[in-house]
Order: sequence, then structure tokens, then C-alpha cells
Amino acid sequence: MLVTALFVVRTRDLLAATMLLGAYSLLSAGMFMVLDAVDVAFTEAAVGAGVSTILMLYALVASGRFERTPTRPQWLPLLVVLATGAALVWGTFDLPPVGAPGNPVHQHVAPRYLQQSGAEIGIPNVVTSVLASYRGYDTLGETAVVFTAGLGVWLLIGGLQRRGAAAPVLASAPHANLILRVVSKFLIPVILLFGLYVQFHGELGPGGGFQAGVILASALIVHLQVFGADQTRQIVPESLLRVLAPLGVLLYGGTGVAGLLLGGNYLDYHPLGRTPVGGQHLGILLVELGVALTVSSTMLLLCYLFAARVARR
Amino acid sequence: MSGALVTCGVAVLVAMGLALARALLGPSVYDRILAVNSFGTKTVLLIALLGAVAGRADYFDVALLYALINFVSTVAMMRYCESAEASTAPEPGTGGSEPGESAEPSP
Amino acid sequence: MSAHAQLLIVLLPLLAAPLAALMRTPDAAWALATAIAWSVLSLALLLLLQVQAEGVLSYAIGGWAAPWGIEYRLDPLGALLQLLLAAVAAAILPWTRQSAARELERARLPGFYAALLLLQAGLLGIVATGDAFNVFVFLEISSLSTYALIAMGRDRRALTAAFRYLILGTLGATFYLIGVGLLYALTGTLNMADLAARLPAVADTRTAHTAVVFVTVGLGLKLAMFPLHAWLPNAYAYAPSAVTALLAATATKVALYVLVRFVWTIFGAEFAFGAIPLAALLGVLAVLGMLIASAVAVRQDEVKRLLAWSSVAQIGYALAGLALASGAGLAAALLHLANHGLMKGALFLALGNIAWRFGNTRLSTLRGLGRAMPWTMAAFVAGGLSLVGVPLTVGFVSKWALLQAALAAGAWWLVGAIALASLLALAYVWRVVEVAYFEASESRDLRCEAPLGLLLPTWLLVLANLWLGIDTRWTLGLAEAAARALAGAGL
Amino acid sequence: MSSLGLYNYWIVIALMMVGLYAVIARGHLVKKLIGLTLFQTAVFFLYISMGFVHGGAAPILSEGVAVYSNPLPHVLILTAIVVGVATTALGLALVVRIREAYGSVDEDELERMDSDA
Amino acid sequence: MTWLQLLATLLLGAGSLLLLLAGIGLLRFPHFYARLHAAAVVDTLAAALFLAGLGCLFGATLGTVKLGLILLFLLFTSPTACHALARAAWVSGLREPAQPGEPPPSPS
Repeated sequence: MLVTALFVVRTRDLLAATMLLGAYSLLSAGMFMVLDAVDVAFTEAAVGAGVSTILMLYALVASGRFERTPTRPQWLPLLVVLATGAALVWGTFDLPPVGAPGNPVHQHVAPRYLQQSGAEIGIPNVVTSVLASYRGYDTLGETAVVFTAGLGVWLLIGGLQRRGAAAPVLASAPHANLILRVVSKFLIPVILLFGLYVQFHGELGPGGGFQAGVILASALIVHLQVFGADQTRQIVPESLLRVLAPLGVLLYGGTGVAGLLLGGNYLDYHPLGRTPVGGQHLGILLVELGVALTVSSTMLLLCYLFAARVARR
Repeated sequence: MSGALVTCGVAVLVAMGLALARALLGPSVYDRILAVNSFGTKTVLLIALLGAVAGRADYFDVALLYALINFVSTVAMMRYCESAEASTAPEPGTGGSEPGESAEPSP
Repeated sequence: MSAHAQLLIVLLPLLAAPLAALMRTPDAAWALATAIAWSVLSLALLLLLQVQAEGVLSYAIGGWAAPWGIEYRLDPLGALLQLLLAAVAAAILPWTRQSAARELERARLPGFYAALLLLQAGLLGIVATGDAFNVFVFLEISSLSTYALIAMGRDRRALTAAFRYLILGTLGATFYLIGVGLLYALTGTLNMADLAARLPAVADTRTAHTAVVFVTVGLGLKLAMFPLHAWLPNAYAYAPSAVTALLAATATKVALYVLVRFVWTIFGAEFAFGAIPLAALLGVLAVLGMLIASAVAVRQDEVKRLLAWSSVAQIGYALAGLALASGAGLAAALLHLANHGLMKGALFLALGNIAWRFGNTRLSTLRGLGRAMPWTMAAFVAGGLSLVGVPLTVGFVSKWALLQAALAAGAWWLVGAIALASLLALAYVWRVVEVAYFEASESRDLRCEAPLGLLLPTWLLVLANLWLGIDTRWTLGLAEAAARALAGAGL
Repeated sequence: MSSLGLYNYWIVIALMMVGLYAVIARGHLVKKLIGLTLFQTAVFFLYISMGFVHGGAAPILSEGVAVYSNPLPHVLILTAIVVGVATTALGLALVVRIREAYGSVDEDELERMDSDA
Repeated sequence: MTWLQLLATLLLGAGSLLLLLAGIGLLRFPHFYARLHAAAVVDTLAAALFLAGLGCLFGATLGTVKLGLILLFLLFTSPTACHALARAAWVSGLREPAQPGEPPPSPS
């Protein structure tokens, strides 16, 4: 893994670096699996190897593939890095060893999640419980961050009128690769189904709104890659996405407000249902829907924006 | 039985290493894409194996996702190459950083 | 409703942002943003009164009790900060309408207001929360919107400035994340009050010391502490005027607030200052920052840049107050925080008026403006005097408090540095005044004052400057109360 | 996986430093973002390592499992990953714009052009 | 050891072996199109065997269904990706290296 990382940094061919970054991402996701973080692995793979690779490729088309040979002195950064590293290593000597069950991390706060969430929230995936309910406010913030990014990118590179059919790059329909087209046609519905499965299965197994959002978006990204952005835009117009992304945040926030109006604190789902657990269920369902809505529309919107911008060049 | 599984795990890891080596060596972009794709496939297998060892079917969801992402990113990289070849030649004065890298189409 | 005010103050702008993004016309989005800004201001006032009456407020989000759920926690310091943020935003947003309409494309204006709302929500959220990780999330909300907003500036250098800020800002946030992670590994909790309670038991470990360093460096990047300030001047200089005013008045203040929060509430002053030579470090950096940044400011030809460098210097004052590690120093630093927000807000709005009229703020543009735009320039002069620290302005009040604290602590080096930096401030303000009032411009004898919609908000802030400079009891009382709540009566 | 000890942390730190180096030392803006991603991923590892319990299972409640790994770091990192990709996207958008405005994405060249202007 | 387990072991063993062979091929073959064979053909078969083996281990549960899905997915995507890749490489003008002595083929 270190080797991959080093190579990513060393090479001046940014395309290779990007591809290897994708591999590195898959590798780290594998490591996350080994360390029992299934949900994290899920997300890292979807985001690191999927979305950010694609976005980086777009940026590379726009910005050129090769890096100049560095001209400035390299010892100063090296020094900074080494100093930081030394400080960190020094700091780890008093850390409790990895994996020991007696570590403070496992003694305080977390046990409650593991022991009580079954009764309090009633869904097996503790990560989802904590994510959507105990620390639901963080997740609202996270959704807002995604929305902010989409908004920011749109402010920066969006809203261009395309001028005629200027030599489209990446956004173009490829010169009819039949096999790819046919297989994609089969796959896209399957991927969409899988996305829905992940969305609604998130309470039982790994997954949830965010991952589902990325998967749903990636189905359309495949479509975009294979059939060209113009065709995808006809299915899912950009204006729709620009409405859906804020709506997701509002759905999440609105669920919280509903709890507020029904007499609880903000994001308290208990009052939503007849029984507290039922309320939690409903709340988490709605909240995850909001996340999926924002994430999938934002991710697709990002791809549209980059594709259009790159095509203009 | 677990012994056999561990052996398989090692085999997958070694194969991953080999694929990674090819990805690092290049020499052409297509070699890299191929190697990264193959690497991804092996990751899928590894995750499936982990799931089998842990006895949890949940892991297979993750494996499926990996297969999916692998496909998506491979297609994306390919499209990049197709279009980049057409539009942007390596920039003057910037290429040639590594032998064999800059002159893509020739051997 | 007042029971939920603590939360609503953050939630209103956060949820108004997507609404604003959905709006079709710029005016509707603007009206929404302004309405929100003013309701946030009233909520902030309400909360301040509540805190003064009842002490620390706590709000359990999701109904989950503190260490398990996320807690909102408001003490006098937080209430003061929220009031500053709300007041500055409430004054700037009405001003923004005409300025933004001239500086930005019409189609992007709803998005622009949405981003402004997100920025405000992020900053308020940082102040409101009592959870160390929640700080990170809201820090990123505010940062991401800031990057986008800066990059909307007209000059292409706005893009590189935004990119540089993005890199450094993200590094800062990640360093902060590492620090918090180490603390979490030691204590198993993320709640600030809980951390504070559990930390002394493990304080004597190297990990805890490293955590202090990483949090400090990370926040230092965000608050533009002297050697880590590289992103600030260009970012302020090339962002759209309204964004500059809002950022200069609020963003670095909030990062400084988090630093104060960590040092005093979580680590405890004794540990933080005892564990690493934080006082000496902050002191040296503060003095260096004050002097060098002021000196650089004197040599600038672009007034916006000049003020940006002056901001770096002013952050030095606040840090110097912290470095004294005394209750009085802390109070002075907090006072300066608030006051600087007010004066920089006023100054950048005045500059924005000039940019609105002429499209730039180069020193040469200002020639003869004393006669051409008398009200705008008068506002600038008032703000400038405040920056220098002339009596009867807020700048004087906080400098005086800082000097007293320094004298009480026997820190003569700081007294000298403040005097010298004030001289430098006089020099750079004078440069502008000289050009504006004493260099006549043949081509421009006509009056070309900015419209009332721009002038009123500017003067609102200027008057706040003057009024709070003359009647000091209220602000001084607030800052001292906040410092007392943090440092305890003993310090 | 038996005697991880602190070793795991050191690997993580090494990864972090590699990423950090790329951010500080490299001139190409996309490379800086790549470095940033590496750096952040390493920080994620730091958290996940903390949450790991030896012999534990993934924190999905099921019968017959007594020890689970700590779910809290997982939640935090999920959020952090999302924040990371949001930052990357915004950074890349900036890169595209910078390339259009300057015709270059090398930091040194950009600085030169800025100081000329 | 039941016959199912035996079958699983056999399948897994064959899969692992093929995986290794594919890896070696990927690394050692002289040029892109040869390496493509190693990756496209052998890898897919190896993955299929591997997953089938795991499926035998799991018996008739939901897990096996999921494994089947993965298998199906891989069977679709892996050859498609490799085919498209080969095509892309060919269109872009990547050719097998010339034999020593021959002039290199000019990229189209």
C-alpha cells in the first residue's frame, strides 16, 4: 500500500497517478473491511475509486496530463513533512495499542450504542443507528456539505450555454461500440435496483442513503459514459437535479422540524411514530431518503457540469 | 477448511500484487487500465473470501459494489483515453518524464 | 419556541440555503437571505439575554443526552460571538444587493445568496456546538462555501487565491481532525464538556501533548496565524466585495474562537500553557505577525490588499492577548475580536462602495475621493482611526484593555510591540487619507457618492464603531463575563 | 493481525506524510489534490484503527456475537469521506477554471503570472 | 468432509491457481494484447471458479444468491471491459511491438 502511495506521488504522469489512486482506494477499502468497518469500506470504494476518479479524469482532460519537473527546492517541504511525522510518531507512543478491547475508546460512549441501540432504535446496523439518530445532526451537516459542494461547483463552472456542437470530448457519443452499449443497457437497470436495495437494506446490513445515492448516480454515469451526456440529459435533465439536490437537504431538515413540531427536540424521531421505536424507524427512513436524494443528484450534477465544461474546450 | 481458505487468500493477495506491479510498470496507459481492472476483480474476490471467512453474507454486498465501481471506473478511464488521444497531445516540454510514457501510441 | 432558539439560530440559515438555491430571481433570494439574517440577529440577542439570565444553555439534539448525542452548548463567550456574527451579517446583507448585482452574473445570484447563507450557518454552527467533531463538519460547510464565494471574484487571481485557501484550509481542517482523533483515542468521547472532564486523567501523556499541537496548528492555519497566513491576503483582495467584508469580519474570528474554546474549556489553560510553551510561541508569533504584516501593509498599493494585511496584523493583537494567559488578557483578546469584526466590516464596506463605483480599489483610484465621495471616505476614515486605536473608537477600547493586561502581566515586550504596530497602522491609514483628501484629481470634481442602499449599512457599522467606542460598559462587560466564565475567577 | 500494537499507527503516519509531501512539494494543482486525498485517507485509517477491536465483528448486531468493533469512528469517518470528496470536487472545479483563465496549472507558473499582472 | 466441501476446495484451488497464473501472465507477457488474454480470459474463469467454490461453502442461503449475482455481474462486465479496452487501444493506434529487424508499424 505504501508502495502504491509512493508511486502515486512520484510519477509525473497524472493519468497513471489517478488510476493508481483508484487502486489505492480499493486497497484501503479492503483494509477497512479487515478492520471491521464495513460501511466505511462501502463508502470509500464508491467515493474514492468511483466518483473522485471520474471527476479527476475530467479535470485531467481539461488541464493536461503531465506534470513539469519540479524546479523549486524540495528540502523544505521534506523537512516540514518529516517534522510532522516525527511529532505524530512521538505522539503515538502513549496511545493504547490497536485492537485491545480495554482501550478508552471502547469503554466510554460507544458501549451504549452497542448495547442499547437494539432496544432504543431497533435496527441491527449500529452504524446506521448512530449515523442517522444518535449523531444525526452530523449527518445533516454532511448532507449540507455535499449540497454546498454541488452549489459551489455550479457557481464555478456551471450554467454555460453550449455553443453549437463544438468538438465534444468525453461527453460525446462514442463511435458505436456495440458490445459496450448492449451490456450497459442490461446493466444499468441492475445497478439501479442494486442502489435501491442498498438504500432500503441499510438498516440491516452495510449501506444507507449515502452509498445508495452514489450507486444510483453511478448507473447514470455509466449511461453518460457510454451513450454521451446529451442522451443522459434527456433522461434526467440538469434542471431536475438542481431541484432535487436542495430538496434532499430540506427533506432531512424537515424531518427534524417535524420532530420539533411534535414536541420533541430537533431531530428527535420518537414523536414521529406511535411507539418510540416506530418513530425512529420512520425518521431514519426519511432521513436516509433525503441523503440519497441529495447525494445522487449532486454527484450526477457534478459529472454533467464537468462534462459540459470540458466539452466546451 | 479454514486452512484452504487462508491459502486461497494468500493466492489472491499474490495475484493482486502481480497486477499492481503491472499497473506500476505500465508501459502504456492501456496496460495500466487493464491491470487496475484486474486488480479490482481480485479485490472483489478477496472481499467475498473475507465474507466467507467471517460467515457473513453482508460482505457480499460490498463485493458487488466493488465489481460495479470497477466497471464504472474502467469505462471512464477508457473514454478518457479515447478522447484525450484525440484532443490533447502531451504538452510540449512537459512530457518525457518516464521512458515509454510520453510516446503513447508507439511501442 | 425560545427553548429551541439555540438550535434555530443555526438551522434557519442552513435550511434557508437550499430554498434560496431554488429561487428563480435574485431579489427573492436576497430578500430571503436578509430576512434570515435579521431573524438570526434577533435570536442572537434573545440568546444573549437568556445566557445572562440563566447561565450556560444546553440543548440535546435528537433528544439524546450529551456524550451520546450531539449537544449544543452556549456560554457567554458563544453568545457574544454569535451576536457579532449575526450583527455583521445583518448589516452586510442589505448592502450586498446592489454590490453583488454589479459584480456578479445575474444567473448566479440565487446560488450566491445560498452560499452566503451556508457560510453563515457554518460559522454559527461552529460557535453553537458542544461537540468536537461537529465543529469539523460545520467548519467544512463554511469553508466550502467560502472557497466558492472567493472564486466568484472578477479577477482571475481570485481563482488561485481560492485554490490556495482550499489546500491550506483543508490541511488545517485535517490537522484539526487528527488532533481530535488523538483526544478521542485517549478519552473515548467527543463531547467538549465530557472531554474536559476526562482529559486531566490522561493529560500527562505524549499523545495529549501532540493533540494540543495538532489542534493549534490546524486552527492556526484557519485563523491565519502569522506564518500560516499565506492564503489570506489574496483571498480577501480578490473576493467579491460583500464576501470580503463578511469574511474579514467573521471567518478568522470563529477559528480563533475554537482555539480559545479548546485551550480554555477543553485542555484547561494550565495544561495547555504548561504542556507546550504555547504562551511563548503564541507571543512570539503574535508580535512577529503584528509587526511584519503591518509593515507589508504599508507598502501595498491596492487598498483591499492593504486592509487584508492589516487583518493579519490584527489577528496578532488577539493572539497576543491569549498569550498573556491571564483572565484580563483573554478578555482583551475577546474584546478585540469583536471590535475588529466591527471595524473591518465597516472598512471593507466603505471600500466596497468605491469598488461599486470604480470597479477597483487601487490607491490611484482614490485620488480626490475625499471630495467626490465624502460620506464613503468619512466612513473609511472613521474605521481607519479605529484601526489605529484613536480614543473614542472601538479600536482604542480593545487596545487599551490589551495594554492594561500586558502591563499587569509585566509583558513590556508586548507594550512596545503594540505601540510600534499602532504607528505602522497610522502610516498605512494615512497613506489612504493623504491620497483621498490631499491629492486632487483634475478629471473628477463631480460628486459621485454611492447610493443610499450602500451607504446606510456602511454607516450603521461605523456608528456601531463609534458608539461602542464611547459607551464601553456593555461590550467590556460582556467580554469580561465571557473571560470569567472561561478562565474562572482565579485567573 | 495478532500483534498489531502501535505498528499500525506508524504505517498510517507514513502514508499521511507521503500525502502531505505531495501537497506541499508538488506544483501541479491536480497532484496537490491527489496528495490531499492520500493524506485524508490516511487520517481515516487512524480513526478506523482506533475503533478496531481484536476479535470483534463488524458492528451489525446479530445473534451469537459478543464483541463488536466500535461503531463511532466508522460514523465519523463516513462523514469525513463525504467531506473529502466534496472538497476534491470543488478543488477540481477550481482547477478547470484556473486552466481556462491562465492556460496553466503549475503553481510556479501561476505565481509568476500573478506577480506580472 | 462432505462432497460439497470437497467440491468447494477443488473449485477454490483451481480458481486460486488460475488467478496466480493470470497474475504471472499479466506481468510476464511481452505486450499489451498478450497480457489482455491473461487478464480477460483467465481472470474471468478464475473468478467464476472462485465464486462458485465459495457458493458451495455457503450452501443454499441468501449469501449464495448474492454470490451468484456477483458472478453474473463479473461475467458481464469483465469481458465487456476488456473488449472495449482492446478496441480502444487498437483504435488509438497501439500495435504489437515489431519483431527485431522489421520496421515498426506506423500508428494509424
